[in-house]
Amino acid sequence: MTEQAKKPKKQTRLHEIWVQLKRNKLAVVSMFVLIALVLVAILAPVLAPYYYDEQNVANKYAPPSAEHLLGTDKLGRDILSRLIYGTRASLTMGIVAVLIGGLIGILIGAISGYYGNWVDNLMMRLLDIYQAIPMFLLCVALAAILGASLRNAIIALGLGIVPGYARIMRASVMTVRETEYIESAKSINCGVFRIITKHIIPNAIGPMIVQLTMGVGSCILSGAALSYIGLGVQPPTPEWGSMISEARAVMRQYPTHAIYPGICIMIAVLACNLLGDGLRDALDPRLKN
Amino acid sequence: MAPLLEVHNLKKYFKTKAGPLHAVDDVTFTLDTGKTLGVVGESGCGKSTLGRTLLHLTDVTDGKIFFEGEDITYPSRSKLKKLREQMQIIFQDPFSSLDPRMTVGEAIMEPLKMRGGMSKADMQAKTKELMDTVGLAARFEHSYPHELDGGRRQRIGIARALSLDPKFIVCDEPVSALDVSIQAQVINLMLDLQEERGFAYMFVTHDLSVVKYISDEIMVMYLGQMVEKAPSDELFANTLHPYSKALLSAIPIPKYPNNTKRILIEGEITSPINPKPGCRFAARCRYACEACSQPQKLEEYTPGHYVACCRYKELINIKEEM
Amino acid sequence: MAEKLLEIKNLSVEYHSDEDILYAVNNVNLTLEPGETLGLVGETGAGKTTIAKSIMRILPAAQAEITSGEILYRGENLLALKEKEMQKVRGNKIAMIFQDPMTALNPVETVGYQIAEAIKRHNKISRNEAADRAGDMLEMVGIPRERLGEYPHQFSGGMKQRVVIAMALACNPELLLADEPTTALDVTIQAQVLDMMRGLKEKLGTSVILITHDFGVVADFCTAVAVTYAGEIIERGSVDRIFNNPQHPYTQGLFNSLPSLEATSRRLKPIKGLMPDPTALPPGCRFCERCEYATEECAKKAPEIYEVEPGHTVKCFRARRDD
Amino acid sequence: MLKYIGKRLLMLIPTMLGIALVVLIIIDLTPGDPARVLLGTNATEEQVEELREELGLNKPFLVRYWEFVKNVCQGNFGSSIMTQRPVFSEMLMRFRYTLVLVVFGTIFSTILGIPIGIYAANHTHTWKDSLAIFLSLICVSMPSFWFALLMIRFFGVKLQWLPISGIEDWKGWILPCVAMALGLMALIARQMRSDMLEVLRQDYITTARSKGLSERKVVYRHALKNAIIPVIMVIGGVFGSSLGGSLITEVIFSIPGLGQYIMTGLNNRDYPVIQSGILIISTLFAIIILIVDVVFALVDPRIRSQYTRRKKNKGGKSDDGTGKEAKKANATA
Repeated sequence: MTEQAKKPKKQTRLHEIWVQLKRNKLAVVSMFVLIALVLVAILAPVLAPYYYDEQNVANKYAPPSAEHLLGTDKLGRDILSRLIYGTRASLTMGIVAVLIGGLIGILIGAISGYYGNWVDNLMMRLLDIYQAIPMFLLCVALAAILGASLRNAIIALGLGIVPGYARIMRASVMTVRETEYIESAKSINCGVFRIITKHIIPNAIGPMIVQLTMGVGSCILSGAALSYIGLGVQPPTPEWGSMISEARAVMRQYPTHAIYPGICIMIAVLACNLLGDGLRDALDPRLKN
Repeated sequence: MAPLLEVHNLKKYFKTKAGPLHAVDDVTFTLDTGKTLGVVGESGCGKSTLGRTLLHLTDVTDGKIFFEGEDITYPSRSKLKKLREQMQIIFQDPFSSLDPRMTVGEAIMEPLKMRGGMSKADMQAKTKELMDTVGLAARFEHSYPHELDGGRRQRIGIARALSLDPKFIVCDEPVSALDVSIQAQVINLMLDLQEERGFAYMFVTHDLSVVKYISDEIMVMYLGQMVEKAPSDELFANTLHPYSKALLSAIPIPKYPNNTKRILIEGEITSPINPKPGCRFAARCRYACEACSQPQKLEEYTPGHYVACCRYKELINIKEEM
Repeated sequence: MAEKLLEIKNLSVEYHSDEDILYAVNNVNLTLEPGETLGLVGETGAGKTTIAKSIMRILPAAQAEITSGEILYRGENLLALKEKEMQKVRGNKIAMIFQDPMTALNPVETVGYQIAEAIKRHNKISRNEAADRAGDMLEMVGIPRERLGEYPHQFSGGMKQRVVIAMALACNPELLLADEPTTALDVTIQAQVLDMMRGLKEKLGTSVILITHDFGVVADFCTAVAVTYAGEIIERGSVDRIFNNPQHPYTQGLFNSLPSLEATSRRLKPIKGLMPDPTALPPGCRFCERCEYATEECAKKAPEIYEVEPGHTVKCFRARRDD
Repeated sequence: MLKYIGKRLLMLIPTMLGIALVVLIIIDLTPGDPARVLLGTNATEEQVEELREELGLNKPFLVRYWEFVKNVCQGNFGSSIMTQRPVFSEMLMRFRYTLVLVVFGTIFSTILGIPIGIYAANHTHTWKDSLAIFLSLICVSMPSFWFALLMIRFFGVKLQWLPISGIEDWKGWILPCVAMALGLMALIARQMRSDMLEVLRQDYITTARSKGLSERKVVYRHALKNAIIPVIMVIGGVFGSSLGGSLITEVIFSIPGLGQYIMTGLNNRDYPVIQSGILIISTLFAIIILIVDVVFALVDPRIRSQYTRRKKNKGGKSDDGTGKEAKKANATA
């Protein structure tokens, strides 16, 4: 229990998490799936057999074949290529929205949690009001009013998820703030800035990372929903949600056209959730020692 | 020469919804270099708050604190920085008082870094030296606290407190989380260090056998107030305050056969929120009388032995019976 | 001699985690006579609680495994009982009190319900009768019966521990396992609770195994002592023998480590080193690395249990000489 | 307790004022001139100006806010620009559709989610648990509108058991409710499972076992009663957020509920509809959260006594709270 500390080299925190995470095979697989999806998004022009907007009306609704592995849609566009290009919009929506929402949320939560008192009270009351509007409704309203586009959908999603992150961050900052090691840091003259950046954030960020990972998944889902009702990515740019929406009209004849993008969404979101679960276990102090 | 630390009528109240919580109420004492003051009492008596207030980890509500003859009750920012180098604290729980994200070396070096004025190599050398002083093997430098046992972790806490060469250290129940055999190791280390470096300890604890062992003087607290203060041996030989008597007799003594009579006190500790004036122990005291509802004065029984009980003179001759 | 109340034979318990096997209890033998009060003393991780939980068979099923041994209660092996039969023993014949009264009570049930539940489980009586008896139990531990309808959070720590004790004694068990019942309490409250427990023990004639790390509590409360170290019982005897004539170097070391109220010297004599890692126990005597008398034999071979005097057994080669 | 509810109801007022403010700010975000957007590019400058006057867009922001609040206080939620019908009565008419959808969705997800969660928690480290977790994860990760489409295709088109859209009889409700419930059910099941596992680790469960209680009693009486408390919170949240989530289900199944009304309003930039619609839904949401909090307080004696005990012994004996209170006070100091 105690003697394992003999390793001469300093173990980094990241390494430690990785060691824990490695035990959870599903989480590791999910991580690779996510990395692969990001690569697909970046390398879409290389990987996709056709350009996403390459039309061939003569060959519309073609069944799967050697040229078009998943067939073609109503304009004769290659479905596989559109799925590959669609990764870009979907992942961007998930990741960027979470970055925006997470960043603002962490900031609000950290300030609110550290200062407490009236600052905290004020911020929490404001969040209460903001949260009184159901999140999806808020996103829809924002996206609709700002005008349907990828950028506005991202802004809408990002603003919609701020309160959740702010609350989680606030809670974990408050827990950390109460610990004796923060008092100990004060007693050796650590300033507020150092206490927040060196002691509180590194210790409070754990639950946040889990939430951010899962948040990417839920933003991909909500983003797809926005696109489905026409408030997200605009045609002809492909996006999984809007592809389902387009395929809806031909659901009777060509159900697979709606099934493929749905599966893509599911895989991406599932990977985020599984990785999030795995990270939660890896970061859980109870499992340690 | 002025004593190292002088505290006059120190008060610390916390605001709560139900009213002010009198955590520390009117505590007065002095402490000389190289001496140890033991502070004992049960949970909620304000002993930990007292230590934290002295170190300005929370604000003073009222009273005066002098350090080396200088008034430090409300120090300026720069003064506080200097003070904190001279006054340090060792915490109770070696599990929660160390940042889990910092290695042993980093944790010990942090105070040096905060003080500044040392090269990195010097700091590293000093860290090694400190680890050696507190008996931590060099191989633990890159370990994380959770990889170590309680005793070693507490040694890290001690090294951190020592690193700035303080003159006064508050020890907030430093050994109560440790097993007896480890506890003895840590106590010996603390005594050795005191002999070597001559700093003063304020030793806060609920364990009376430890406090008798380590202190020159002992202060007994009840609900924020000091009820009795005396040199260590004197307190155990001539306990005056009914609460101190009950407290001392309640310690289970590891001796068999053990014929000491227990004085059981009824009831449990009351709330320190909005207390009534007068003796706070009166509600549980079997000798309580009307005079006890008046504020109690601290009286000197023999030189250095103070007690805050209006009936202590009558009680000296009463034999406690079960 | 009367029938033994409890007899533990060669009990071994392991905990399994992902990488390691933790040897928590190793070949423990322990007997308890009816009416005896045994103090099971040792430091953190010595296996005291595991022994008690093995008797109750409430070890966490997923990690813990009893690898060998028998626990005979009035001659019947508890480890061989079916779960259903064991449930009739738990709380009825053998009861247990836990260390932390703050977490030992269900926060969303009234204390009255929690006590009555134990009574109803083991006696064929109506709900009202059970509630009535629960009230009697509360009064017995010094709490007015009006408080039956209150919830645990309305009680202070000392009061909660009284409730836990009332619950444990509700069915008048023959054996009470008390796992550090006063550690979480302040000294004056500890004195109250111990005093009350002593009275009840005498009144009801319950045998007690008191798990503690505090020799002071043992001297105060017990008639016999068993000292545990690294999952073994290394010395057992009457309180008088253990306190006034300890034989095992570890027991001696523990007494030397204690700051005494009568001490004159300003130095304690601690035992050097730490308890061995329970996932990698040394092959010989578990204490040999820290023992000032250790010989080569100690490092190689584990000592047997030697009886130095009737009823006083020691697991150390130094006790062998007399044979 | 009544005092608590009253206090919470009072708190609704600033919340509603805040929501109204947020809604107006959102509308103010509209790029360009809303009147111009409404009338299209062909409108003349006069027409636009006239509409601006009519909508009150020429007035300063705070005046518009004040008028909106004043009108709402008088029960006047405005009328739709498109249909000229009053927003409130229109919403009242559509409310029952959304309500049925949300209530049944929540009930479905609760009565399925809770047992699944308990079952999984009772079978940890077995394939049953793994399967339950994995299935619920898939449900959480699936776009609900996609699943709805698949169900329509399968039950409506292929098997022709159920109608594919519209609400003529009870059959029409089945698919929409299931579509609503699926993800939420998985959410509840996951929460239930993790809370149950957490509670089963607690000391008082060991205490209950050591009383000799049967495993059934330990799990269903002692553990469940504690574990269900945080789940109630989640169910409340689920219920409330499905007020917003029902929008997409309503669109798919062409159910004339509140969501669709607001959606139409948004598409047409029908500002009175958007303003009042969001305000009304959010108020409903806030009321639901309030009800959940009250239920929560009734279930958990620790919270319940916070509101009832105060009268009984005022600041008198505190139970072991001294240290904690000091710490809390310390934190705020």
